[in-house]
Amino acid sequence: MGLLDREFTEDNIVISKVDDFLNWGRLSSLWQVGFGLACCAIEMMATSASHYDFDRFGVIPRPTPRQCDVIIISGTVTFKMATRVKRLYEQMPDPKYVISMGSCANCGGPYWEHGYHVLKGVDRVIPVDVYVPGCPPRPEALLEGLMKLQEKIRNESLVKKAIV
Amino acid sequence: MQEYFRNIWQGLSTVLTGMKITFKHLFVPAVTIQYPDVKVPLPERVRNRLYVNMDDCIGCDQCARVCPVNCITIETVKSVPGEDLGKTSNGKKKALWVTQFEIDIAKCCYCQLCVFPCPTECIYMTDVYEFSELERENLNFNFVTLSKEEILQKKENYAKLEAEKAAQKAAAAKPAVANPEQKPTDN
Amino acid sequence: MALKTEEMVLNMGPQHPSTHGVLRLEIELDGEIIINVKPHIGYLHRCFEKHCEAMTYPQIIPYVDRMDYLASIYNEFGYAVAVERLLDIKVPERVEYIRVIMGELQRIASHTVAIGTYGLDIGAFTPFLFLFRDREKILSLFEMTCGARLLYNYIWVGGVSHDLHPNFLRQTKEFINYFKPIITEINNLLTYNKIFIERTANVGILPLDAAINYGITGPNLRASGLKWDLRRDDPYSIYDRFDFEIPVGKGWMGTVGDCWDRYYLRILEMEQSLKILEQAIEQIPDGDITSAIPKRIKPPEGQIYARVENPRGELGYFIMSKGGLQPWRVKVKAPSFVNMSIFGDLCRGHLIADVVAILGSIDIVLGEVDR
Amino acid sequence: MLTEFGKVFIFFLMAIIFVVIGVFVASLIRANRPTQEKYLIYECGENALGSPWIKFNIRFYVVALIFLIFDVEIVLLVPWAMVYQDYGFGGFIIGAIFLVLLAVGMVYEWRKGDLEWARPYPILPTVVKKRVKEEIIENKAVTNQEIVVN
Amino acid sequence: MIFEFFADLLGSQILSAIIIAALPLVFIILYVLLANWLERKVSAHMQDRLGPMRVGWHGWLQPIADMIKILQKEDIVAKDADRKLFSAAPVLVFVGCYAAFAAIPFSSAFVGADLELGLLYILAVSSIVVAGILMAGWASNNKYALIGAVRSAAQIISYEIPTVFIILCIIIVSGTLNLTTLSEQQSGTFLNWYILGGDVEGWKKFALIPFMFIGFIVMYISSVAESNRTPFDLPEAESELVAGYHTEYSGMKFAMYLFAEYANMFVVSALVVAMFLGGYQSPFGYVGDLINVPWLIPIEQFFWFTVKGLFFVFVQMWLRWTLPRLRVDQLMALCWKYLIPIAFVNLLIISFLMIL
Amino acid sequence: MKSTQEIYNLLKEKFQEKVIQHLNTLPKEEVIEVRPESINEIVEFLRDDKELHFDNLILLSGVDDANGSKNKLEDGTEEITGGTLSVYYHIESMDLRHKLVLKVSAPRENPEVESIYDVYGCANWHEREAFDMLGIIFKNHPDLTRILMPYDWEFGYPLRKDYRNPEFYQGMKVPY
Amino acid sequence: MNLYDFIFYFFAALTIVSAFFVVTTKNIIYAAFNLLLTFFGVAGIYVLLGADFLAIVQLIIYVGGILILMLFGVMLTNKITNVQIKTEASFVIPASIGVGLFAGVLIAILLKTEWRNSPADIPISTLVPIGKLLMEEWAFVFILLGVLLLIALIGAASIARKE
Amino acid sequence: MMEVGLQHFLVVSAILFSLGIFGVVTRKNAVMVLMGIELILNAANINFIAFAKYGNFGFDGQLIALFVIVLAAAEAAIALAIVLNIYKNFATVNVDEINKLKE
Ligand code: SF4
Ligand code: SF4
Ligand code: SF4
Repeated sequence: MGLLDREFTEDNIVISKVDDFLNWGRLSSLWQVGFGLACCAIEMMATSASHYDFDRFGVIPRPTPRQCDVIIISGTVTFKMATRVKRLYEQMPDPKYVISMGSCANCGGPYWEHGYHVLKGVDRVIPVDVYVPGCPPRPEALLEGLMKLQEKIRNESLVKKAIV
Repeated sequence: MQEYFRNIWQGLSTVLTGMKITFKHLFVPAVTIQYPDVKVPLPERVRNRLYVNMDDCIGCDQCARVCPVNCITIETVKSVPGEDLGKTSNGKKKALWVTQFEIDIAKCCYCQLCVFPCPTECIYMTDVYEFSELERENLNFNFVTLSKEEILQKKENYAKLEAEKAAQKAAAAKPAVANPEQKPTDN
Repeated sequence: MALKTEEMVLNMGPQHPSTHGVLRLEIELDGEIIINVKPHIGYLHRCFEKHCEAMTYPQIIPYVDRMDYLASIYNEFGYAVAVERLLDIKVPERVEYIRVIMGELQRIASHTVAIGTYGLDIGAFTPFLFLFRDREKILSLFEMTCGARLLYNYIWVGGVSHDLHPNFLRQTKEFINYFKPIITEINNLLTYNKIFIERTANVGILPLDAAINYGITGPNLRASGLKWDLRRDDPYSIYDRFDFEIPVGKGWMGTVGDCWDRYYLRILEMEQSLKILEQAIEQIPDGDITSAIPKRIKPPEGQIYARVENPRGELGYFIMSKGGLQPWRVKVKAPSFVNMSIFGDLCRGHLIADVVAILGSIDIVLGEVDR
Repeated sequence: MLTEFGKVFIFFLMAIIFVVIGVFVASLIRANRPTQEKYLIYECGENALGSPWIKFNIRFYVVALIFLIFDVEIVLLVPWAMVYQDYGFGGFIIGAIFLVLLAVGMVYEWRKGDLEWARPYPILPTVVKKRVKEEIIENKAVTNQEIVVN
Repeated sequence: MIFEFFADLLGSQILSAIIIAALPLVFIILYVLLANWLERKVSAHMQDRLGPMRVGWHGWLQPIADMIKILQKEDIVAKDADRKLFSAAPVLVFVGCYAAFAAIPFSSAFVGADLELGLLYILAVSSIVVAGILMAGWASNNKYALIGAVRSAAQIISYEIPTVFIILCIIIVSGTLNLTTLSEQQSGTFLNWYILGGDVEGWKKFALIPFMFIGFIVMYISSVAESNRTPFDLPEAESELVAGYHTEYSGMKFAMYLFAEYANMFVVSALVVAMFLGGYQSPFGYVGDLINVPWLIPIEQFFWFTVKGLFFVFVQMWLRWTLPRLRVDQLMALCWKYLIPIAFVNLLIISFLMIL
Repeated sequence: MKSTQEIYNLLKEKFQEKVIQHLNTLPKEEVIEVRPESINEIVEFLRDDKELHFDNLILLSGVDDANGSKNKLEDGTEEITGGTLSVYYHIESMDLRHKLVLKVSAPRENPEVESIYDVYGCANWHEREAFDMLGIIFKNHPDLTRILMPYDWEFGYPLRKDYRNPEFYQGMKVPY
Repeated sequence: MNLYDFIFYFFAALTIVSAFFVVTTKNIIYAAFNLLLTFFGVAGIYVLLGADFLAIVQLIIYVGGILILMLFGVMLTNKITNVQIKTEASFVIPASIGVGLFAGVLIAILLKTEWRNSPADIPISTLVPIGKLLMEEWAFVFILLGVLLLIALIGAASIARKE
Repeated sequence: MMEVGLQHFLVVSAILFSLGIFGVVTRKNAVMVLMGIELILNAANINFIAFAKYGNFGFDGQLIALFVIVLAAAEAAIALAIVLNIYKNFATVNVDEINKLKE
């Protein structure tokens, strides 16, 4: 059983330092599954292109999910695709994160009403960490979403949160 | 044989040409915008998050009707006579209490169609794009300025008025006029 | 014959670095040689045609955008042309020019992605980013005009939503001047690279008769050697006023209709688009842009098929109206869908690596294939 | 006295130890949250179609075979290369004969096409029901002219 | 020699050897971190980007963050994979790469193991890598991995032949296989480097120059191919085979491949440097000589060796970010039809020249 | 260049009752309606005839005419019985530059149309799409399977006017 | 026990154990990878015997060549698709008895015999003497080997290619 | 335990040799038989080299071992080619089955 699976009941300085250290590693090196779905994928590509440069945040696309930390659901998830998305997500090693990018991935977007073949929100199949709104979101918005995710990771802790 | 050496030559020379170009670019300053530190000014027509200036909204439902995605939900209540709702900035008189004005930004496709028909130009797109959320519910924006109690009160007021009217009508034995403003919400 | 190896079925996609989105290819292999490729599409089927039946005519435009998301303007253009023909609307001069300018800018933007991702498929990473860098410049032009970067909702039936920004023409001119040397650079970096030529020339040859029979259009058809461009051959809007050439594939590095031809044709087309842009910017008149926009679009009963030359080929809209506010049926002839249908035949007998090269060279957009 | 190969041996041990320690340390830290789908073979998100353990193209084998022979010859050439200069022209001739034999084998393989990798034999797409007679239409006529590669 | 130094200091040769063996490990780790960062920076700047920027100055902490993250990643062994071989493969691959460091002379004072047969030894251990790669592909039970592995094996063994031919050329000219001796022979200025004919006397030197140059080019091309980098990176060609033989690997085991890849890049660069570009010798002479501080010389030598090695690593990156990749048949054709005949003729000519 | 009327006359002469009618009352496009079971012959003739030489199939679109009787179900949706489904073929000649629209109609309950995949290569996928979306069955088609929808989609043909969404597909909720 | 002995026992054990697995394991791929270890161990023994050139040749040819060739051969010839690549063995019991006896006798003889047990001095580089021998006494064999390899190359390639 | 000398190497060689024979005898798969043969050859080589060192025969032993390796490689190449060829014809590499099939 690895350290990450363990939950400590009490907080102390060592744990919080270790926490910070591990979290820092995780948040500054989020490798992304090289995977795009629809129009948002183009903006995702633009984000990794020279103007916005995902690499600044340590995000690089990896071809196989086995070596990835974050999956950016960029675009419309259809029913035909949903099972595949789920499997891709499952095949990533833990700890892993999900960014849902764009209206479609958030809740079906413009297709929520008549889209007989569109999954209304990717959170119906996989747990989403950050929702980035927009159709498509500007690259900056995606970067902001990523920073929000980093913020979230930074606040993760091995200490079991006391049930208040 | 000639072909053989030409291939070698072409291979080497084109590779070197390519390498020259990439080497040159090694020293070309990067075009990257360092986003969180530097933000490029957006052009004025930029289309991002919607905003509704509720002071100006007359609750005419135009925007909701034109939206292809149906992500605007408006519910209005007629004012009772004597209530002053104020005027919009371009001089129209408001006659309806807007008791619900929700835009589900998560669904919106940023097409700007809702902006054009608005008679008071109170719904418009801003340049705010940094509003990612950890929960999807937070993306459902509510623009109503009235508090919950006020809404309830307005509804009551109107119901009372209705009742009175109905009573009057019943008294006058006239056919009831359907309320044109009471639009059923569609989601 | 060498030792007969057993057939293997290799799966490429839907998540695969080089399937340009969510396409799944089922590749039957004999050793490394492809026996058959079966494309599975529909992973991005977003029910466009169903939406059309539930929307009013102007409301369809945002959905039209989302079909071929790399060339949204052109989708709107085609749709607007179709509805205008159905309604018998004549749009003002200035609008026509704006549309042409936007359309050609969009064509360049779309081709940059096509060329860039093609380089990526072959393994060259850098040209892709160079081209994306320049595409960003075009996008900022669009953003300046209508506020959106990718999906514009700009061309409306009877007009356009905004007039041009005062700075637009000047910046476009700057862009044209900026972009010309870039094309040379890309040529030196990628197009004439020996490895690139080896990878693409004589690969995926599409003979002309098969191309016509399969209804292939756009650069892919022209690369096979037919001078067929709807801007010339079935002129819409004001394309008959411009002086430009239609490049056709000549088998520069190999056989007519191979991958290199298809690729190079796009580069030539970008040059021609720049030429059209220059002329359009010279000629654009002043005037009103909203005068022809109808308040309520309610076409009479009837049907129309109108088509335009999208960066990927012939984009046609078959609109059937039964007199309501909503169309009865809208069917899109999506060029990528048609171009994709020959893909399986094109791959036979090649190596696995060639699948990627061929797929990249026919330049599909899955949003349009699946709609 | 530790010989040079002794040091090499320690290098080997060192490398193994490094990997083992690396994996071990990681196992102390890393998470382990098994799910069923996680342990499926990755195949672009699809179910794997058939087993990957198939037989391979014979080319791989032939390449390995030629390589082996070449390797052996080269290994024999190494002692020759060290000393042949002491034997003057005669030494060179012995090596040269050997090399020429090698070259003969090489040329033979080349001629026989064993050096060709599995080459693509593209099958062109065709019209399903071809028209009886193909006419050349004016529009289709394309002049063939070379472009200048700069 | 450092070995003797430590042996005297600690009184035990084994301990000393362990330290000697550990030092390259430290070097590799530092170098991999640097190379990883460099690769991302170089690629970024070639593409008008910036590359990692957010952790540390210009992102220099990026590889460290990557490592820390990889430490935390789950280690997945698919159900159908062959567990034993799956875990053994990274060991083999890394061992193969690392063992090659033993023979590399970093400076006159620091050689892991001063092998008489250094050049051949490096070749020999690199064949372990091939077996490891095949094992990885096989054990993964994954099509992409298997095809990638088999291709990779075929590629590496094919490109070994031109390499060996060029090594033979060097043996003929220098009369040694010992990398340290080889470096020593090229001392003095860069005019003595083997790419410029080495320390051979008279007209032969000038006659050798073009052939040495050809040899150098062939050697470099084939060594790039042996370390599976673009334009020869088909075994892990992203666009067709996902990630090649390490498709199924995650977490630390994947990191081992990463280490091995970068280490391999350095090994082949070092080999080229030692053979053609003077090894650890400075091109101009030493400051230590000038100011008469003998202990400075090995340090300078180390510096020069690292600089030269890194330069060729950089060239590999440069190539990678410039060129498209070859197809498998073209790759083989390049080896069998171009490099091998050229290297062969080169060998004949050089061997003939040397007896004249 | 030939007008639709001329082509109609030609076809009528050659194929007699297999060609049903020439619809030219509607604005914008004239349509020739033919029998669904002989569409392949007609198209092949159109392609191979020297005068006509329609070498390119632009578009094949299925349309739900929804002209049968509609009966409301309890949940407010409609069900249509009877009537027809149609297929429109837009063909053109790239060198002679004329276009033509053909139409076939088949009864909704048994919409069988002859496949023309062997005349025009691209018809293959178009027909599969029409099958997928509207359930039009193309006889003799080599591989008439769903193309856009999942292969195991068993909830009907989505582009029919009376299509109803299922509640769940593979455990995923379909409506919003 | 000094270091030399220890390393010898290590390599001897490595060789023998892995060789044992080679001949007993069911899975042919395991056998191949165990063979790798055997070759490696034998190379170690060569080194201990002062034959460094041969050790390296062993690695280059056996590990880098023959083993890879065998792996490719295995991949080419086995119906790996459905069954686990297992190979049966026959006559296991008689064979093990016979071989056991044989080995016993052999070893007994070996141990009984008084071997002249004085190691010769082996120079640092074995390459030059080997080269000298090759050029002087064995030059003819050297050329002959060239011919043989040529025949092997042509023969093997054409057999493999043959219908 | 006595100091490692010639006998030790010879014993290792003998065991390896026996194992090789065992493999050749028991295995049905032709490739496995080949592996057995390689083991035998390796055992022989150990002998050669051991004697070269302890027997004071000079370098001839090593040279012959080198020749053996070379021949082993040639043998392996040819043998595997034949195996492949047999496989092509009989679709099996099982030695017994091939015997049967030949009749
Ligand atoms: S959110 Fe908008 S841009 Fe993104 S995939 Fe959906 S429709 Fe396309
Ligand atoms: S921008 Fe478009 S989708 Fe969004 S609320 Fe307005 S009309 Fe609706
Ligand atoms: S159109 Fe304008 S005034 Fe009318 S409801 Fe919408 S926001 Fe309010």
